[in-house]
Amino acid sequence: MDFGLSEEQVLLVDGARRYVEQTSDYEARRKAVDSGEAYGAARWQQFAELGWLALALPERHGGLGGSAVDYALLVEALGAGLMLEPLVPVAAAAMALVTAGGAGDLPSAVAEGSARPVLAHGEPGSGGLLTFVESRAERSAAGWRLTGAKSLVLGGAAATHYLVSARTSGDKADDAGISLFLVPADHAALGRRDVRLTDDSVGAHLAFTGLDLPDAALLGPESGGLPALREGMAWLQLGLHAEALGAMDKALWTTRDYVRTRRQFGTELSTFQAVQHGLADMAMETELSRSMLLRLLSVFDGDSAERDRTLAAAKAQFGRSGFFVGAQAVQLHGGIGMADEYLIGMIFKRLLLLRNLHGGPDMALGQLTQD
Amino acid sequence: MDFGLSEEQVLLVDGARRYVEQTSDYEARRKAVDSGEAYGAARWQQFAELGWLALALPERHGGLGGSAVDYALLVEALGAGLMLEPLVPVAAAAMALVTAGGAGDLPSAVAEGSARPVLAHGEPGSGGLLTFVESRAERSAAGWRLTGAKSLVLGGAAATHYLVSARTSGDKADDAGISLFLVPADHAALGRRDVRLTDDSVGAHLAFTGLDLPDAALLGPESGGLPALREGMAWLQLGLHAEALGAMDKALWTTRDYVRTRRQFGTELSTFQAVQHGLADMAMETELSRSMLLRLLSVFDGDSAERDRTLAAAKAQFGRSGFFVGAQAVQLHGGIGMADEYLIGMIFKRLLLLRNLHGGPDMALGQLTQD
Amino acid sequence: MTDLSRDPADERFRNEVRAFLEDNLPPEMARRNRQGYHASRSDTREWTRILHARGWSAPNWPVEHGGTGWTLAQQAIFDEECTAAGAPLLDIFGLSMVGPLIYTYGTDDLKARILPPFLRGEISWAQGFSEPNAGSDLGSLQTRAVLDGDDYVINGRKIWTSGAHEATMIFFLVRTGEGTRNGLTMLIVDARQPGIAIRPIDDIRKEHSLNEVILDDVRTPVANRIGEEGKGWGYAKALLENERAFAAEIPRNRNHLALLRRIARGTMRAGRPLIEDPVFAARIAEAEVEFMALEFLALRAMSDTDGSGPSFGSFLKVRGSELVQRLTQLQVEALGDHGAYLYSEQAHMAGQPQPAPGPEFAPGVWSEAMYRRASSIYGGANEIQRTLIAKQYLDL
Amino acid sequence: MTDLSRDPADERFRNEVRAFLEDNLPPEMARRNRQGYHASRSDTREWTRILHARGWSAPNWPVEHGGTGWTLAQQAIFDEECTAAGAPLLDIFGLSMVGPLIYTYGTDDLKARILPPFLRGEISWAQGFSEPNAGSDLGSLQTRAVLDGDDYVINGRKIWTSGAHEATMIFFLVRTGEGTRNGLTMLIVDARQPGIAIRPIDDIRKEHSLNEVILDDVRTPVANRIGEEGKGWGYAKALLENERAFAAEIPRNRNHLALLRRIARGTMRAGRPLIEDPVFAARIAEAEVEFMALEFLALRAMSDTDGSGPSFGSFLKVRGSELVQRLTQLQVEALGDHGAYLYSEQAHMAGQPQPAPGPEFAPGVWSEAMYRRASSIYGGANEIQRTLIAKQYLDL
Repeated sequence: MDFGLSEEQVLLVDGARRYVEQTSDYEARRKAVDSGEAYGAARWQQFAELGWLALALPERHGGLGGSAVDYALLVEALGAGLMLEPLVPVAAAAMALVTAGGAGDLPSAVAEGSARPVLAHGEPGSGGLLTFVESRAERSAAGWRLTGAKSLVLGGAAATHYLVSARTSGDKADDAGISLFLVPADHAALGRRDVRLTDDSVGAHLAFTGLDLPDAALLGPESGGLPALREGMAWLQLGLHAEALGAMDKALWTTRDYVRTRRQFGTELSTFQAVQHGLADMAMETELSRSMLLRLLSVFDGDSAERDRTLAAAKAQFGRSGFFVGAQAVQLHGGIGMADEYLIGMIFKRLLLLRNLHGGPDMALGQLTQD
Repeated sequence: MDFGLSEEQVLLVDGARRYVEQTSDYEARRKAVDSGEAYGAARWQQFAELGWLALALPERHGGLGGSAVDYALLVEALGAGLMLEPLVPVAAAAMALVTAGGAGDLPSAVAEGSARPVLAHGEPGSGGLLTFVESRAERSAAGWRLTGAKSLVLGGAAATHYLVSARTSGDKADDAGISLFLVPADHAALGRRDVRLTDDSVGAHLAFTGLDLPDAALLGPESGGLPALREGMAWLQLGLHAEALGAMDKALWTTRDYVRTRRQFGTELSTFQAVQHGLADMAMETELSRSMLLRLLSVFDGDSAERDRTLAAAKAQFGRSGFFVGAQAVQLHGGIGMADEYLIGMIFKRLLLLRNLHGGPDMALGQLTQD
Repeated sequence: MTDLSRDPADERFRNEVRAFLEDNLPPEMARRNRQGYHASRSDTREWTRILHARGWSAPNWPVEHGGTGWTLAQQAIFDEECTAAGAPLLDIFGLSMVGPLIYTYGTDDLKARILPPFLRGEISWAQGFSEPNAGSDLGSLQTRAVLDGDDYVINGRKIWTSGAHEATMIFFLVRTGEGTRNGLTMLIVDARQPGIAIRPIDDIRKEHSLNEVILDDVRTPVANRIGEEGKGWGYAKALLENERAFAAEIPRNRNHLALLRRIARGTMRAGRPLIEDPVFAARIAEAEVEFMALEFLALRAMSDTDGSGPSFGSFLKVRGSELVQRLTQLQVEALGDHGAYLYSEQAHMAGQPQPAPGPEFAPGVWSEAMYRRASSIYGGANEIQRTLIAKQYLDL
Repeated sequence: MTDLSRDPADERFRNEVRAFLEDNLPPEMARRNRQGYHASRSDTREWTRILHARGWSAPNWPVEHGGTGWTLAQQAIFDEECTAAGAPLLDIFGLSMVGPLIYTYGTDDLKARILPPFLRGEISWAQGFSEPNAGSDLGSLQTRAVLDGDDYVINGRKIWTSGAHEATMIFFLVRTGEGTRNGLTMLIVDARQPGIAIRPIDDIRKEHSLNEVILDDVRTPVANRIGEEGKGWGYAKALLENERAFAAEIPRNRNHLALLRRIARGTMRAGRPLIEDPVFAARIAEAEVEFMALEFLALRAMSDTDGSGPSFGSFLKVRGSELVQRLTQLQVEALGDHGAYLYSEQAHMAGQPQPAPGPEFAPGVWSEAMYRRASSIYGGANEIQRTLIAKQYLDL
């Protein structure tokens, strides 16, 4: 194995880092949040121009054909800026669309920045079990009729389309019987509630009460949507972990810098062994998480049992490490760690949200015990 | 509540502490272990003369009628000396005998020091589930015929009698159907293997392959042995926790004294914050365990659901704290903590053994979740 | 251990408290305070007035200063029942911190002016200790008071001052001389006067509870000094130790444990109630074990009325704060997707619909979990408590 | 990241190693070494001889010094396969510690005298660093060597010297001058000579692996000095860092994880296999997650052949030792009652019946768990590693 970056990767990462430094100060983020907007439309256009929205898409869909590694490097760099834009949810939905096929030019529109589909898969009771789908789609005169609810749709308030999983056959946790449907965000009968999340981003909660869709809304084979769904959720998790890594790294070095300058009891905080060891533990958790992400990337190409296992392990690792690093950063900062205006609290809230997503680390551990 | 000691209790504890200081140095313990003997017969006679074997037994059985609190205080003091003698297993069996009735003068003989019955209840697969009994007793011409095996019989090598649980009806984990039998240690047909345990004490592994017993060997009601068994196991756990507390306390203050004198990098170990905080954690675990033991004592009198719950909680608490305190004591001692000749290793081994007894802390947590 | 059993008189007392709460706690106030959000000052003042009518507004004070004279066991029972019923927290800055200092070290004049209105719910307190360059380290405080006639004139900045924007009085620790241990003085200051500028600091929940307080030639009469000039360090230490003795937060942790169970029972996870997941159930059980031990450690600390035993204040602070953090974190985890939705404190307080969907127990859970991250920071961070244990308990 | 995929050549190499082990590892030796007990020196020497015939007795050395010249990936595969097959550990004191120092800093004469017989399995090493008053702190060593003609004359005491009683040579760090960093020298000493008294120290398992070594006018020629006089501190540091790079003990931890699963599958707990207990299964899964991350951290550290990246040696030491302790502790727990029975290493090694009943996987488990408590102590205790991370990685 070779863990060194290629020249192109160095350029990609440097570009993203520079963008974050120049545009993503935390005061700007706070203003964006306070303005109530779901994402920055101008920033999204910049993402498109920088090629970031096209990065991992295949060339036949207007993409750059970059690897999962390229994608993870980009997202990690952006993660340090705690972006509010749904780059990761949209990229994940685009990869699911590519796998499912049949949505026309939608992936190309993603690459250009004009479409923002996101996955609407999790349900209030699914708790991260991939095959747990209670929403149902039934044949109707017009095509399909959708009933059910989807919770915590990441990027849901900024989306142009929802890629909705619904059961066309089988029982609620069966592997077979899940189909994917494309629902435009402006569908008149869609019960949509935009919800501010605890990390300041805006998601959505969707309700379908007999929502009518045309035949063409079904993507991929009827009752055979699981592979595309699995692909999309794998990209979603990969991206969220890479974002978390960028945030953890930022928390680590910000805390390091803080304890070097902050004085207590007549000396710098950094001279206390308890503080040093607390930071050493943060460093170890961060680098172990980075190692787990690399492990995931080494098996990421292609749907496989080993990828699923490593996805579960990464979920458990990031859940534990992310929470630890965030909480420890708050603790070592003291009062300022508790203030809304300061980035450390923002990072902690983001890492806590990510930890508990998709059933949390316990659900992931449960998946690892099944072998 | 009043946590202060009565005058009698102060005398009792002082006496036991003095006994430990005068007789239980660790070199003596090591010699006793190396000699291969299962317990110190002379010491046992001293225990009897000091009234310790009679302490908690009712007066009608030749006992002193002391309370569970008195008993716990005595055992904690002796626990600091890591006694090899089976005072706790014998006391527990005696209390079970008192509850079951029907063993003639055996409790009085315990009080005098001439009999040493112990409970033989756990089986290789029972993992601490109280009602899990696969050993069976069937009616025979002579009385009863016993088949099965009992593992990790504490005090088993020094015992004069075994108080054996066996099923006379019901299925392996049923509440009803358990009976208690008294088996003399010198029974010719008893398959007994004395086994050195990892804490240097000697236990026994018993096998019954159609062992014949007279009618009178049945203690208490047929298939109704559970209350006496429960009482005996409760006293056993109480005693083991009290012993563990004494050992933890000893490990804490011994480590405190060690780091005060041991020098590294030009100064006492005690001046390093990591060492100070490690000891502070040991102190907190020790005092929380003491608090849990007091909580257990506050509900100990009489069989009750609250006592069972607190027994499970105490098992979980002592398992976690005992292991932590022992391992941390070894760590802070460095090399000397790994030497057989030094008491810290002995304490750690004892605490590890107690932690994993009866299914370990996870079994106890499982019991707490059932409500 | 003459007696580890429970006193039957205590159980009678518990019934008396319960009956009182049933008759006197306004249901709407209980609704507001039963979830994770914190009591408003107006609820606290109103509740203090109600308690005062029964003579119960200072449960932990001696009778001669207007308190109840209750035993520590009775105080614990009272706290427990009030918390369970959803009564708002009382003003602990006044009750547990500055109040005892006033009746112990204050002049008769100061006692007469301050204590009765506080007991009637007419004063809200804030505590002004921390400064931008002094958190757990009070020795480096720089806000300075200079005597000018019968007044002290105070200049400086305080930070992380909880509730300063709603307080009517603030007790400050300020510098009146040099040196760490003899240069500090404790002063009571009217919060509503020119010269005091209060800058809100939104906290991690995006709520306004913290403040920066800028003092610009603020005057307070010498008669508002607590005890002697230059002895503030000693008073502050006594106050923080008193705070720590209650830091195990037994009533709060008991309530959090119950709420955690309620959430786990009411939340479906992949087709079954979360409480039936053995791994999550074991995590709850671990927290319960911790609580059961901690409760008895707190009882031991409280029963040591003559201070002859070792001081467990720092033990209780460290483990109580770690437990409240663990329990609230488990609650957020148990909520699943609803732990990621931001619910509104204002909507809850006003009884209006929430902006996010979710079960009735969801609002307030995340907010409380965030707020409790401060439990291991304030009153001397847990790192400092561990050092105190090493020095005081272990004599290192 | 030009390439995160596995090299197919590595898989071919793995097959080659496997075939070699199948043909050459004596089954009785494998039986002895497959459980927790440690390889005897005679097994290690015999296995070294067998490997030497194939040119593999120094997997981590360059070709010019008699090593294999393997890549780090190949070395990892070799370790992994050998451990899984039950091959005894090689002499890491020689292979990873003193050997590289000799071929890097030693004279041609020293290399010629020492390296070839070591590669043939004719030398067993021990390491004499720690002293009664110097554990992790090498700066305070007091054992002293004085030049007398062509010899050094050494006097002093070393302690915790693993395997000294079976060693033929010992490398000592001794004092030849004042000061911490310039006063120490590294000397090779024939272990079997008058003046060296070896006092056995039974360890926590009641086994003899540790020793105290008393040096009374022990002579060793100047030609046995490694590198320059007064530079021993630098050599010792390089050696300990090299040790830490392998401290994650990936092959050992992988084996321990597999053994843990085997025990959990083979142990009944209240009527069902322990592995079906969701709580215990989650504990195994947590350890596996830790292992999966740690393995890739070790790969990253090993792939950094030019040392341009950050040093992860202390990371690997801390987490590798914590993991091996966790895994072995879980194994003992999983054994249930059989984790409390004392099995005999001598009986195991001799293939005789055990004094205690139990399943075939029980002997050696507790012994290894006890021995591994030292993993967080030797080579610089974990507390010191955390301080090193703060200083070196975080630049504090």
